[in-house]
Amino acid sequence: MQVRNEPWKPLIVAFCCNWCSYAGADLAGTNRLNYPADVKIIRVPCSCRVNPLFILRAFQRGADGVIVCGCHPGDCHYTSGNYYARRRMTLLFSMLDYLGIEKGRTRVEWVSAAEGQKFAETMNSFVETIVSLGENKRLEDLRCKTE
Amino acid sequence: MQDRMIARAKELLENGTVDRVMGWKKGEFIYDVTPAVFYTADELEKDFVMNAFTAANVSKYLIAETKKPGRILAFLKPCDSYSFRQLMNEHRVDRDNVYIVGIPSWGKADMEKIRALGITGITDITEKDGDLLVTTVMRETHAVKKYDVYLEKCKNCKSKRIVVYDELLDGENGEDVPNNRFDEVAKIEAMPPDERFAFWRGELSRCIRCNACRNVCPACSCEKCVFDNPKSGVENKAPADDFEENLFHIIRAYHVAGRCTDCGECSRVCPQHIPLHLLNRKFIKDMNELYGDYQAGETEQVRHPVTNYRDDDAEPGIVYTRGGSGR
Amino acid sequence: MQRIGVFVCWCGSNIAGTVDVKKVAQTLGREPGVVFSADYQYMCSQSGQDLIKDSIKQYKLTGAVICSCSPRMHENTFRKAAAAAGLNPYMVEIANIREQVSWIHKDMAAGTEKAIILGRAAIAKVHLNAPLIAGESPVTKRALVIGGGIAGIQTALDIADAGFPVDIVEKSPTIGGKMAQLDKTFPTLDCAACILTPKMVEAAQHENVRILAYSEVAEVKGFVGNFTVKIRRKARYVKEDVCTGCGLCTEKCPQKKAPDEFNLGLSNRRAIYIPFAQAVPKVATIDPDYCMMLKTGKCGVCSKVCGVKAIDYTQKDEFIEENYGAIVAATGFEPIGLDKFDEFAYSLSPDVVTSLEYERLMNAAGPTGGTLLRPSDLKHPHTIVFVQCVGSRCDEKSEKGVPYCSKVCCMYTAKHAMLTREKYPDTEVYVFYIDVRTPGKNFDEFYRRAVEQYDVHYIKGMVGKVVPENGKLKVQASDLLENRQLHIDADMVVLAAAIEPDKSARPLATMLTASMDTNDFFTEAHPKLRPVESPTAGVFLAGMCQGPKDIPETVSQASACAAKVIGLLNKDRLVGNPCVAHSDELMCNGCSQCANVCPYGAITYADKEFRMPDRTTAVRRVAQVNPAVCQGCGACTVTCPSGAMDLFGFSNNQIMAEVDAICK
Amino acid sequence: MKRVNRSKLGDLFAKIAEAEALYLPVDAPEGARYEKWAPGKKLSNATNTVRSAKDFFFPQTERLYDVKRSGKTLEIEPPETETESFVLFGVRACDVRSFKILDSVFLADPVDTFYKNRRERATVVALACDRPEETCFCGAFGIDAAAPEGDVSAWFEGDFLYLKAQSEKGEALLAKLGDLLEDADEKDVETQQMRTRWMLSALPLGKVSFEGMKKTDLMDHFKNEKWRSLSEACLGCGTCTFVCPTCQCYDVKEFDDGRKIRKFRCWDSCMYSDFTLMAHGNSRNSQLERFRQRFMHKLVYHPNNHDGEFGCVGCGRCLQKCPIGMNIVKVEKALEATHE
Amino acid sequence: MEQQNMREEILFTANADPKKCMKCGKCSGACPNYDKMEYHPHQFVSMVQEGNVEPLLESESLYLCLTCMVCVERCPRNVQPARFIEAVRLAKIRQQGENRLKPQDVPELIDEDTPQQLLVSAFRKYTK
Repeated sequence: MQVRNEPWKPLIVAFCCNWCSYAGADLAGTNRLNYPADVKIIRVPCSCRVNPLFILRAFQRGADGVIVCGCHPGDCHYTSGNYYARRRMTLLFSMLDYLGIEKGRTRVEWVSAAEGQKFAETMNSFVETIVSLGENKRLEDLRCKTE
Repeated sequence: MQDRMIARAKELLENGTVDRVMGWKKGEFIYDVTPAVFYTADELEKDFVMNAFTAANVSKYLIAETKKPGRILAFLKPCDSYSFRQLMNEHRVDRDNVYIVGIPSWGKADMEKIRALGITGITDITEKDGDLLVTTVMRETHAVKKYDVYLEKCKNCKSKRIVVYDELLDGENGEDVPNNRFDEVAKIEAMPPDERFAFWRGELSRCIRCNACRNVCPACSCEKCVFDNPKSGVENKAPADDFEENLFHIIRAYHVAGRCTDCGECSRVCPQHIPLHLLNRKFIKDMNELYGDYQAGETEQVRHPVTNYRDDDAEPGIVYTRGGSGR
Repeated sequence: MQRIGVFVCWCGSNIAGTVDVKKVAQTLGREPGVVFSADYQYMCSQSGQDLIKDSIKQYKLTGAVICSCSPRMHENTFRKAAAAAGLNPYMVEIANIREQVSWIHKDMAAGTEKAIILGRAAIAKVHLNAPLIAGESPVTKRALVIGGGIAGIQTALDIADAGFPVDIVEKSPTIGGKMAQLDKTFPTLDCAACILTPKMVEAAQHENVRILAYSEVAEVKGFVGNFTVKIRRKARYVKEDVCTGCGLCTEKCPQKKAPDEFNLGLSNRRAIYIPFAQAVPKVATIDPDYCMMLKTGKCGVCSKVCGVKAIDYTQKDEFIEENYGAIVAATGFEPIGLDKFDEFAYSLSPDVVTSLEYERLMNAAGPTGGTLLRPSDLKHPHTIVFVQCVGSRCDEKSEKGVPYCSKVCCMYTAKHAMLTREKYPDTEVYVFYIDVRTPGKNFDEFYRRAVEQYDVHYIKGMVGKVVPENGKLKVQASDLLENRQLHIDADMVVLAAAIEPDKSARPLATMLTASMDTNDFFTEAHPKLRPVESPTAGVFLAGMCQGPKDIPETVSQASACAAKVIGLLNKDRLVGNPCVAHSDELMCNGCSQCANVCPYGAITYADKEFRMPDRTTAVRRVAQVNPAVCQGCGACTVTCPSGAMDLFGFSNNQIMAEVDAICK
Repeated sequence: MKRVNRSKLGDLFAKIAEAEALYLPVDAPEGARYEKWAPGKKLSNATNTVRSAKDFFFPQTERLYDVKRSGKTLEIEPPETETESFVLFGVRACDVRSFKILDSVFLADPVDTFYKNRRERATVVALACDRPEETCFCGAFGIDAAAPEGDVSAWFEGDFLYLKAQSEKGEALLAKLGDLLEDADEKDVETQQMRTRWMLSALPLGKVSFEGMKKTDLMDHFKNEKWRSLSEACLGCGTCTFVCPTCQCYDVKEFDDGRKIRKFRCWDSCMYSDFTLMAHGNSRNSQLERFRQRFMHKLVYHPNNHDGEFGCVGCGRCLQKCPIGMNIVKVEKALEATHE
Repeated sequence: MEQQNMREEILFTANADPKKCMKCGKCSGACPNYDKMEYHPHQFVSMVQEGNVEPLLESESLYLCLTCMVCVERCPRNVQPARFIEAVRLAKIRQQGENRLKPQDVPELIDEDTPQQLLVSAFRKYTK
């Protein structure tokens, strides 16, 4: 959440699995690949650790976009975690869409440890999408508004 | 049918097959029937009822009942039997401790819909050839077509088949029923996003968080719901603002996704007439479309679409790209 | 309330260049629960670590947040430092302000703001951290090798040599596997038996090796270091410890019509038999499908002739149960069935044989005594056609064969061609190939020798059909380089049938909760970095069961596998990763969804008695996580609707606290 | 007694709404509900609203104060006091009586200032019933649905809405409406009143009485064996509590958004497993105990503490809404039956 | 038509993927009319893949394929060479446009050596 008189900047939460995407983010850093500071990363052991509750929680607390990153299907460190994550997120995103939440506020992207470039590109494009969608109004909790 | 059920229940009590009977008990009016356990033939004779209003799904009660000593007789309607089978798959009920008599169900009436017709001061309702004759205090009699006042769940019945039983009251099992239960979901999907949002705000904003939908749901059989557990971080008692209702209902539907048999109890009991089944059915429809047809409770399959996967599942982005107008 | 210390690293100018580290330290120092904050040039240096250690002691810190580089870099360093100062290492959290902030942002203000937010998230998490102690479990210092082929034997010998007892479970009456059936081995052409049988004998005589032949694994319980395996010892009807292997019974047995599996049905054996002369254990076995005594109760010849009274017609299958610390799957392979390849007339003519059958026909101990005779009329064949890639490299949609390259066929076909030409120079040998794949030491030289020295006709193209006609096999094939169709009247056709994993592998994988690929090969934990381990801890892979490979590769993998097993068995206790799932039994309703998604089979269920709030007691099924097996992915935690299943180190509340801190 | 032609109802509402907010029942997807009047909104014909009128004085959630944190210091910020007065139009006799019951709790010492503030700001226009439901049993509590209490009592009869001020607030309201109203005779509504009273007595619950409850000792009620079978099917949801006009239990909770902590209160239900959960645990652990608490409170404890006044007004909402068809009338009958 | 376009059209008609071919030649090894054909089943696949379709269009081989489908049956990669031959044949016919053969002219042209199967399958295909 930003203080009222400042221009709106998007707030983006990225859940990254420890083995691929978090390492991919590290590689993006090592290669000095720029992406907006609006993206804040939370490390989870596997994309299958991401509970739909966490995503809704982020929106409640003022996030404008949530992205979940994991190993490419078939490359999961735990063999099947990202497959479960894929189904869960598909269903959740579909439900959010069904409730009329703007398309594109949520995304899943598979980023391997070697894909620093892809990580940075993904984050850049996601921030762009969120900026075009504007502030999250439909899933925010009014109690979290600064008065 | 009520008489045959009582007769059969008495036989099974007498020959020692069971020591008690799960059924429905008469109320003050024809419609306020209560799920109840009967222990004697006298109780059955006096209070056991089966009529157009015995809609309550009794399968959830069997979680507790089958843990008690002895064996209970349960009359299961087709939709109840799906719920029961799903509970079996989840090891929530002890199949050995229940004797199931499958009973056909041709649709139950919704008292709220009768009231919505503007009939007040009802003194009596009787059933006659698929019609309900409603008598009022002003001595008027209204003939109401049962179909017109069917509960939502009966109007969109998916199956007349009893999927788990020891015997069938009629000796014959019913079959799956062609239905259009996903039409309403498709209708909402076809709306533009803003309209969808407005629709759901209108519906969900009525929520009073009485938890009836959750507590009646056979799939919601957690020892303690996350929404009741102060340690969960999401516990809440009140629909404190718009978000809270969204969160509660999304997660409620998500937690039963893959396990929901679409018994329709959530919508039946909602005092605020929120079409909760449309959330559950959305998940069912999505799972059918993306991962192949699946009916929870139909078989002994324990891995449902949410606890399963295929290498070549669709990517989540499909949600934003697949067909349907207004998407 | 925690007492948290915040340590902000400059990383020289790596961080300090774009993040105002002083401001970060000061701002985070004002967060509730933070009692100390500092910044330092290199937190990972010895003096930086000393700063952390001293502060932990001086300020009685219960938690520490290090704002530095990626936790993938120095999490361990800082955890060790904390542990050295008496703080539980899992009370340390890292805020990654280098890779995620200073290296990618150029704006000092934005970078500093983000660093503070990431620091807050880490602080929020530490508030909910609890000291974690890695679980320990003892290691049973005994290994089980499933499969007694060359892979299994080599693994067992290497483990045994390191001083650990090993059991080999082999489903057939003798160990030796497919290699025992081979004649010569490429590329050196030494005889298979000459190099294998000494190993078999060594295994039999090794004090640390126990061979459980004619046995199968029936049930596997437990986890890494602590497996309990039930083994079915199939009834031989011969007392294994009494039989001397003299072989008299196998000569006197009147039943001569039993197909000899060792010769792949190319010859018959008696109902009581010893598979081959060098079998280990060298003990007779009665085939209950053919024994007249067992089938009709009339005969008993073997019992009468046995000098040591080893025959026991009343034997039953027995089960033994044994504990193991590690399990090696070495279940090997078999050639695919050729019923979908009618064009090669395999089922129509006995003179169309598989390569493995050809091995037996060439073998001195084989059905023809080593003379190459074709099966139909036992005449010497003058024209032999070899067909490569029969069933290998097939498209999945063609619904026959396997999609992969079987890897060994090119080399053994060259070997067959060469040996045939050497022994019988009057034979014309044709090899139809798609590609000749010979990567390996001295492999291509070997193949070239077949062409250049032995005049084997290598033809690029494929056989389209084989028709038996007038004692000949009419072979129709294409020669792609000459762009012509060939018609060869052959005496024999040898098919290089694709190989596939042994049928017993799939049920075994289920018992081991080890994963398999779509071709039923065992999956390795990592295709490059952990090629001999299964993702299931404590289960290792050797030989063809993991993928097609030749003998040298199999043996090296077997030894690698043994090294891994030895490494495991060498430990007295296994220290687990404490960031594992755990079930709150009071909340669990036993619905079993978590077990459905657990890739490791770490979740089991138990009926437990609970005192209910209303003072009654009730028995309820609850999930229990075996921390030694759990790898901490968290799939179960999301599946659990009530939140009864949670993950240490990444709990629901910890992650939500991070979310909250980032979003406020 | 005044009256106004039905055709001028819109003008009447507009006139009221000029000066203060006007709330009245309108038709909605769930039945009828109170909404703030705006031009075009029509008064519902429904006998009663799904949610009761207590929401206006005792809303489901209510902010108590915010605690803000800057660094390591705390700052407390109470909500702004509401000052706008409002009119509640169309409250039925049962709901009007429920205010009296709520008053006995919230206005007794210590006074609930939030509640008191709202009560003082409200003018209640009560509307007499003319089409009672089979679930109505207000008569059992001495409530006359045909002659409701309230600041103003109102009747629809023929083409007219009849209004009668019953209090100073009521007088003031009618005075403000001035020339919209014309004088009327009380006799005009008497026929309707007699008909309504007859209908109520002729309906299935017309003869229900709770007075018998008072004849039996509290502990006998408490120990009654019937509680077991009565509560057996209870789902433990809060429907009955939340639609009830007299249920007044609440919980005080916090919401922490990271920058401030909001203290708020919200309705609680004695049917919930964490009702009155305390550090030591729960005082009512089984659904039986919780179920018993609800009915003991309404039918035994409340009259014991409040001069024989039951904690129920017979509005019948719980009879209509309970998912398993359990209700206070069944409970009363079952308990009385054991002592006959 | 340009070769490239022709190639695309043939690929479209064939609805099969020549890239799956591993050039084993089993199709041609199995082909019963191999010796009569100038271009053989495997060549159809690889020449279409390479875009070298002109020679195929001009070749008699088009009409010598018996459409016996053995190449399809035997192909381990599910490439279905017969589909390519058929596709080239169709391309040829479409090229001819109005010049195509009329049914009444056929009997005169029938060669004693033309396999019956070819005629039957041709009739089956082109008379609807």
